Amino acid sequence: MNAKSDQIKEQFETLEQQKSADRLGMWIFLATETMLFGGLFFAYTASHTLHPHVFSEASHELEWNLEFGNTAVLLTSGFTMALAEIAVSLKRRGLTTLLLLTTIFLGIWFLVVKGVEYVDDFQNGIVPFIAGGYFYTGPSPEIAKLFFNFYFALTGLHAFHMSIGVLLLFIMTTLAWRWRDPDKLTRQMTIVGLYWAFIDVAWMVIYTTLYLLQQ
Amino acid sequence: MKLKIKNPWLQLTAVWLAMLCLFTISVGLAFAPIGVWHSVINLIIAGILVMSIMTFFMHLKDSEGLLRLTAGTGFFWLIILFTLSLADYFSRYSF
Amino acid sequence: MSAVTVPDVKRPPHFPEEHYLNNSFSLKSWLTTTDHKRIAWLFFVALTFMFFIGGAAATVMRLELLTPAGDLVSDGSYARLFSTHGIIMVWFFLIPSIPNTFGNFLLPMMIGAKDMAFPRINLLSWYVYMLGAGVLIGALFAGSPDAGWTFYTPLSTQYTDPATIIAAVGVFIVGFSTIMTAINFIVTTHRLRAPGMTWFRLPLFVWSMYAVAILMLLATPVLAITLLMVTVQHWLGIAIFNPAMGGDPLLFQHMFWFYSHPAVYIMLIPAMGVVSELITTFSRKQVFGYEIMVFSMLMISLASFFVWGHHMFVAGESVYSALIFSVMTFIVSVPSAIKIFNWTTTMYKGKISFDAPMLYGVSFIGLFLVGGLTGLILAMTGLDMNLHGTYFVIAHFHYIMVGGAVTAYMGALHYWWPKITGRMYPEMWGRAAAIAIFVGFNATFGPQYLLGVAGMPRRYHTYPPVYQVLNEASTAGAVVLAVGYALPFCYLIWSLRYGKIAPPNPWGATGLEWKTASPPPPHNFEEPVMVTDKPYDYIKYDAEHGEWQGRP
Amino acid sequence: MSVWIISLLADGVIVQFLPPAATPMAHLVDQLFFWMVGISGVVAMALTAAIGIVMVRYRRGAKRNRKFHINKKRELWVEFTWSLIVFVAFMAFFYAGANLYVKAFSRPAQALRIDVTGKQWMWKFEHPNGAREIDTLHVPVNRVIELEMSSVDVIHDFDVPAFRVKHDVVPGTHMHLWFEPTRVGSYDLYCNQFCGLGHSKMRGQIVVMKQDEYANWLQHQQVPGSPSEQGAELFRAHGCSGCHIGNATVHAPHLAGIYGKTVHLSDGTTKIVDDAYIRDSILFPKRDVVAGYPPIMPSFRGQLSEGEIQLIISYIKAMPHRYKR
Ligand code: HEA
Ligand code: HEA
Ligand code: HEC
Ligand code: CUA
Ligand SMILES: [Cu+2]
Repeated sequence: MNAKSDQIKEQFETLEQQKSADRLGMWIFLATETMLFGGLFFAYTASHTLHPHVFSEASHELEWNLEFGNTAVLLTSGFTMALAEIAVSLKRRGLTTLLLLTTIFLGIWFLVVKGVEYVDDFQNGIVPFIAGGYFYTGPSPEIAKLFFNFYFALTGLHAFHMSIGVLLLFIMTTLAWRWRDPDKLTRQMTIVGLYWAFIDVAWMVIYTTLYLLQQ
Repeated sequence: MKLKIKNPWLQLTAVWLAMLCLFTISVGLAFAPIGVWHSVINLIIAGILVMSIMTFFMHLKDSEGLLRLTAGTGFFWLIILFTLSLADYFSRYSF
Repeated sequence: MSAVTVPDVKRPPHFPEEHYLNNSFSLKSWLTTTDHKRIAWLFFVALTFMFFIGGAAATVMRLELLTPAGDLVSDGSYARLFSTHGIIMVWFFLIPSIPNTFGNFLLPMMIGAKDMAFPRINLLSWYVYMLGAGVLIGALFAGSPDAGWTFYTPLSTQYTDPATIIAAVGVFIVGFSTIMTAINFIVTTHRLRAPGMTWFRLPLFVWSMYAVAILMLLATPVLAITLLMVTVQHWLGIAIFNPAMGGDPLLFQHMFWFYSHPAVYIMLIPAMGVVSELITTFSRKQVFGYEIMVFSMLMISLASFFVWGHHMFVAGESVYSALIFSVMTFIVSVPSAIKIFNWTTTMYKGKISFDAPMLYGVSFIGLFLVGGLTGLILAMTGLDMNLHGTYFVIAHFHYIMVGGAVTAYMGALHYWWPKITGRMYPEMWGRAAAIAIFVGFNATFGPQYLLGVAGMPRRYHTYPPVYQVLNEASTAGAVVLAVGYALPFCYLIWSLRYGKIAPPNPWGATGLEWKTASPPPPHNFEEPVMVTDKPYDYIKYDAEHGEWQGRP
Repeated sequence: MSVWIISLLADGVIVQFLPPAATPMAHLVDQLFFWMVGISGVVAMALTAAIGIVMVRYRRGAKRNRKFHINKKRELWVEFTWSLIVFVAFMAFFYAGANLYVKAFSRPAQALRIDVTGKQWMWKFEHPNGAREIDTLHVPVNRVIELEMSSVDVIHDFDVPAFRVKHDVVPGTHMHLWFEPTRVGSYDLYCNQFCGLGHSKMRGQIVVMKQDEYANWLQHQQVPGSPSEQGAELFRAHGCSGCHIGNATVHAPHLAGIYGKTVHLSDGTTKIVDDAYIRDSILFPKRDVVAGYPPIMPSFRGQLSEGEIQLIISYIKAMPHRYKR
C-alpha cells in the first residue's frame, strides 16, 4: 500500500474507487432530499384536494412575476455552476473563481428577491403565523391559511437549502482562490455542483405547482 | 439523428438557453385561455426541465447506471406515496 | 477465500499483539475514533443504556397493570411511561440496534474492506444519535412526552404536554443518524467489496444491511418532514393537520405510517440477516435457496412501502383504500413465509448444535412465526375492525419486535462476542438466559393475545376488573423476562475479564470476519483479501479444516 | 390430526375470554376468527414440529445420512411451489376479511340514527327526538342503529367489543358506524384511541332494551328542569364534572360553596368569586389560575353560550355539599 498516493483515504485502493464512492454517496443523499421535499409536497397536494377552490384563489396572492425572473436567475446559476465544474477540471483557476463568484451572486440575488417577496407578503397580509401579518380577504380566509402555511414551508425549506448551498459555494471559492490542490477541488466541486443543481430541481417543481398551476 | 457536440461549453450553453425558452413558454401558457390544458403542459415542461437539469448539470448523461437508478428511486418512491394516499383522498366518502 | 492466511488452529488461543481495542486507550481516542469497530462499541454502550430505560418504563407499566385501578402511577405518568417506552424502544433502541452495532462492526469485515466508505460520517452518526438521545432525555425531564409513540395529531399538537414536541424533535434528530449510517452501508457495499467478492458471494447479513439501508433512506426523510410539520404547527400555532382550520388529521397518519410501516421492517430485516447466519453456522450447511433469500429481502424492502394503510382500517380511510392496503399486506407477507421455510429446510439434514446463539436463532423463528401469523389476522380487514387498538395488536408486535428482533439481537451478541471482545461468554449461562427469555417472553405476551380477544383496549391506565387475571399473568411473565435480560448483562461483563480467550474462529464458520484474529487488528485484515468461494460452503470448509469439534 | 385437536383447543381457550356476541356481525367475525386461529394454529404447530424433529434428528452427535443434493432447478421449483401455496392461502384470507369489512362498513339504507360526539373524556349521544344522554346509550333491540360520530377535540374511537366493530371519531369529519343488536343487555363501550390522560376513563355502556321498553324510556326523557338542574346537566355534559368532582383524579379545585369566597391566584393576588369571575374561569381559564393548581383547564370559548354559562353559574351557586372535599 506504499504506492498509494496521499490523495486516497485509507479505506480505498484507488482514486477512481474513492471518487465513485463520493458521488454515489451524494446521489443517495439527494434521493433522501427528494423524499424530504416530496413529503412536504405530498402534504400540500393532499390538502389541495380537500380545498381546491380556496387554494387556487389564495395562490393568486403570490407574486408569480417576481419569481418568474427569479427562476431564470436560479436556472442561470445552475448553468454557471456547471461551467465552473468544467473550468476547474481544465485547471483554469481564474475562470473557476469567476464562475463560482457569479454563481454565488446569482444565488444571493435569488435569496434577496425571495426576501422582498416575503416582505410584500407581510404587507399584503398573507403571513398567518406573525401577529398582524394576516388580513387576507379572499374566500375562506381561515382555510386559506393552510395554503399560505404550505407556501412558506416549501419556499422556506428551499431557501434554507439555498443558504447552505451558498455557504458551500463560499468555501469552494476560497479553495479555488488558494488553488492548493486542483484535483481534490475538482472532486469537491462535483459534489457541491450536484447539491446546487438539486436545489434547482426542487425549485422548478415548487414554482410550477405553487405559482403557475393555479393561474 | 445523433447530434454530437464535442464542446461541453457549447453544449451547456445550448441546454441553458433551451431551458430558459421552455420555461418562458411554460409561464406564458399558464395565462393562455386553454382551460385545464395549461396545467398539463406546465407539468410536462417542468418535468422536462427537471430531467435536463439532472442529465446535463448533474452529469447523469455520462454517469453509470447505478447513479441513474439512485436518482430515479426518490421519484419512484414518491409516486408510491402519492398514488396510494391520493387514492384514499379521492374515494374517501364514496362508500 | 483461500488467499487469507488461516490462523493456526492448533496453537492455544492467545490475544493478538495489537488489535483494535489495545492500539490506544485514552478516552479521546474513543471519542474521535473513525474505526468502524470502535464506533460499533460506542453505539452498543449507548443502545444498551437506552434499552434499559425503555425496559424500566415497561416494567413499571406492567406493575401498574397488576390491578384494575390506577393505584401505582397517575394517569399522566402512565401516558408518559408508554410513550417513553415506545419512543425509546423503537427509535433509540431497535431501529439502530443491529445495524449500528453489528452492521457497523461486521459489514466492512464481511466484505473484506478496511473500513466504511465514509468513516467520519460514521462517527458523526453516533454524535447525532447522542444529540437526539440527549434531547429526548431532556424531554423526559421537561415534563415527558405523553401522546404515544405515534404522535397522532391533533392530540400531539394541541392537547398534550409541550414536551411531546421536544421528544418529536429528538426523534427528528436521530433520523439523520439513521440516514448517515444507511448511506455508509450502501456505498460501502457497492464500492469497497474485496476482489472476488461478487454480489452473490455476499453473506446474507450483508444483504440484510443493504436491504435495510434502502428502507432507511427512503422512509426516514418522510418521518423527518412529518415531525417537522408537527413541531412547526405546535410552535407557530399554524394549521397543517389541524381539523379546526381545514387541515386533515388523517394526512398525518398517512405520512406517519408511510414511514412507520417500512420502519417495522427496518427492525426486522437485520434480524433476518442475523438469523440466517446463525442457522447456517450451527447447522453447518449451505443456506437453502440463497438467491431466493436475497430476493425476498429486497422484495420486502420494496413492497413494504405499499401497505402502510393497514394501520388505518378503522381510522376513516376509504373502504377502497383499505382493501388495496390489505391485499398488499398479504403480498408482502409472502417473502417472510419463504424465509421461514428456507431456514427450516436449511436445518434439514444439517449437523445441528445447540450453542446459545442457535437457541436464540430458533426461538426467533418460533416467535416471529407466531407474531407473523397474528399479523395476518390483523391484516384481514374484517378482523381488524374488531381487534384494532386492543392488546392483540400489542401482543402481535411484541412477538415480532421483542420475540423476534430483540432475540436475534441477543443471538448476534453471543455469536459475535468472541470476535468483538476476544473472549468467550460462559456457555451454560448463555443457554440459561436464552431459555429464561423464551419462557418469560411467552408468559408476558401470550396472555396479551387473550386480553386482546377479550377486548381490552391498549393505552389503558385503568381497566374493567374482568381483565385482571390475564394482566397478572402477563406481569408475572415480565418479571421473568426482565431477569432473563439482566443475566447476559451480568455475565457478558464478567466475561470481558474472566472469559476464556477465544480463538479466531470458535464456531468453525466460513465468513471473512472469522478469517482474521479475535479481536481483529485495527485495519481488519493483516493481508489483502481475495475471495474465491461461494458463501457458506461448509463442505469445503470441513474438507480443509477437518470437522468442527464444537465450541472450544 | 393431533394438530387439529390442538388448534381446536386453542379455539376452546379463546371462547372462554370472548365478550358476549350481541349482533349478527359479531357472530360472523367470531366465526372467521376461529377459522384463522385454527389455520394459524395448524401452520404454527406443523412448522414447530418440523423444526423440532429436524433439530433432534440431525443434532450434531447423531449418526444420520446427511446427503443433501438439490440442483438449482429443483430448488427453484420447491421455492415456487410453497410461495404459490402461501400466496393462494393469503388471497383467500384477504377475501374472507374483505367480505366482512365491506359488509360492516357499507352504510345501511334504513336505520335509527343517533348522533355521537366524542369529547375529552366522555361520550355524548343525541337521539332523533332530541333526547340526550352521556356515556350511556339506550338502544332498541333488533333495529339497525347508525351512529353519526364527530369529535370536538382529538381523535377518539367508538368501540363496543360485544359488537366486534369499532371506528375512529375524527374531529372535523363525520364518521359512521352501524350495528344491529339482537341481544338485550348492557355492553361495555370503550374509547379505543388514545385521547389524553382520561382515555381509560372514557368508558360507557350500551343498553340494549326491548323495543317497547325503549319507546317508553324515550318518552320519559327530556324533562327540562330548573336553571340549576339544567346547569348541573351542562356541568356534566361538558365534562366539568370530570375534573371538578370529589373523586376525580385530575387535580382541580372543588367548586361547592366557592361562590362569594376569596380565592388565591397563582400570581399572588386574590379575587372574589362572583359571576364575572366564574365566567372568566370558563372562557379564559389561563387568565386567573388558582394557586396550587396546574393550568390545565381547557377553555370553553365557543362551546358554551352565554345563556348556558348563566345556567352553570346558578348550578355552582347551588352546588350540593356532598361534592365537598
Ligand atoms: C418488526 C416489526 C413488525 C413486523 C415485522 C410486522 C409484520 C407484520 N404486521 Fe405488524 N405491527 C407492528 C410491527 C411489526 N409488524 C407494530 C409496531 C404495530 C403497531 C403499531 C401501533 O399501532 O403502535 C403493528 C400493527 C400491525 C397492524 C395494524 C393493527 C392495528 O393497529 O389495527 C397490522 C394489520 O394489518 C399488521 C400486520 C402485519 C403483517 C401482516 C406482518 C407480516 O409482515 C408478517 C409476515 C410473517 C408471517 C405471515 C409469518 C410466516 C408465514 C408463514 C410461515 C406462512 C404460512 C402461513 C399460512 C399459509 C397461514 N401489523
Ligand atoms: C422494540 C420495541 C419494544 C420492546 C423491546 C418492548 C419491550 C417490552 N414491552 Fe413494549 N411497546 C413497544 C415496543 C417495545 N416494547 C411499543 C412501540 C409500544 C406501544 C407504545 C404506544 O402505545 O405508544 C409498546 C407498548 C407496551 C405495552 C402496552 C402499553 C399500553 O398500551 O398501555 C406493554 C404492556 O405490557 C409493553 C410491555 C413491554 C415489556 C414487558 C417489554 C419487555 O420486553 C422489556 C424487558 C426489558 C427490560 C425489563 C430491561 C432489561 C432488564 C434489566 C436491566 C433488569 C433490571 C430492570 C428492572 C427490574 C426494571 N409494551
Ligand atoms: C381538564 C380539567 C378541567 C375541566 C374539564 C374543567 N375545569 Fe375548571 N378548573 C380546572 C383546574 C385545574 C382549575 C384550577 C386552575 C385554574 O384556575 O385554571 C379550574 C378552575 C375553575 C374555576 C375557578 C375555581 C376557583 O377555585 O377559583 C371555575 C369556576 C371552574 N374551573 C369552572 C369550570 C367549569 C364550569 C367547567 C366546565 C364548563 C370546568 N371548570 C371544566 C380543571 C378543569
Ligand atoms: Cu377518547 Cu380515548
Ligand atoms: Cu404495519
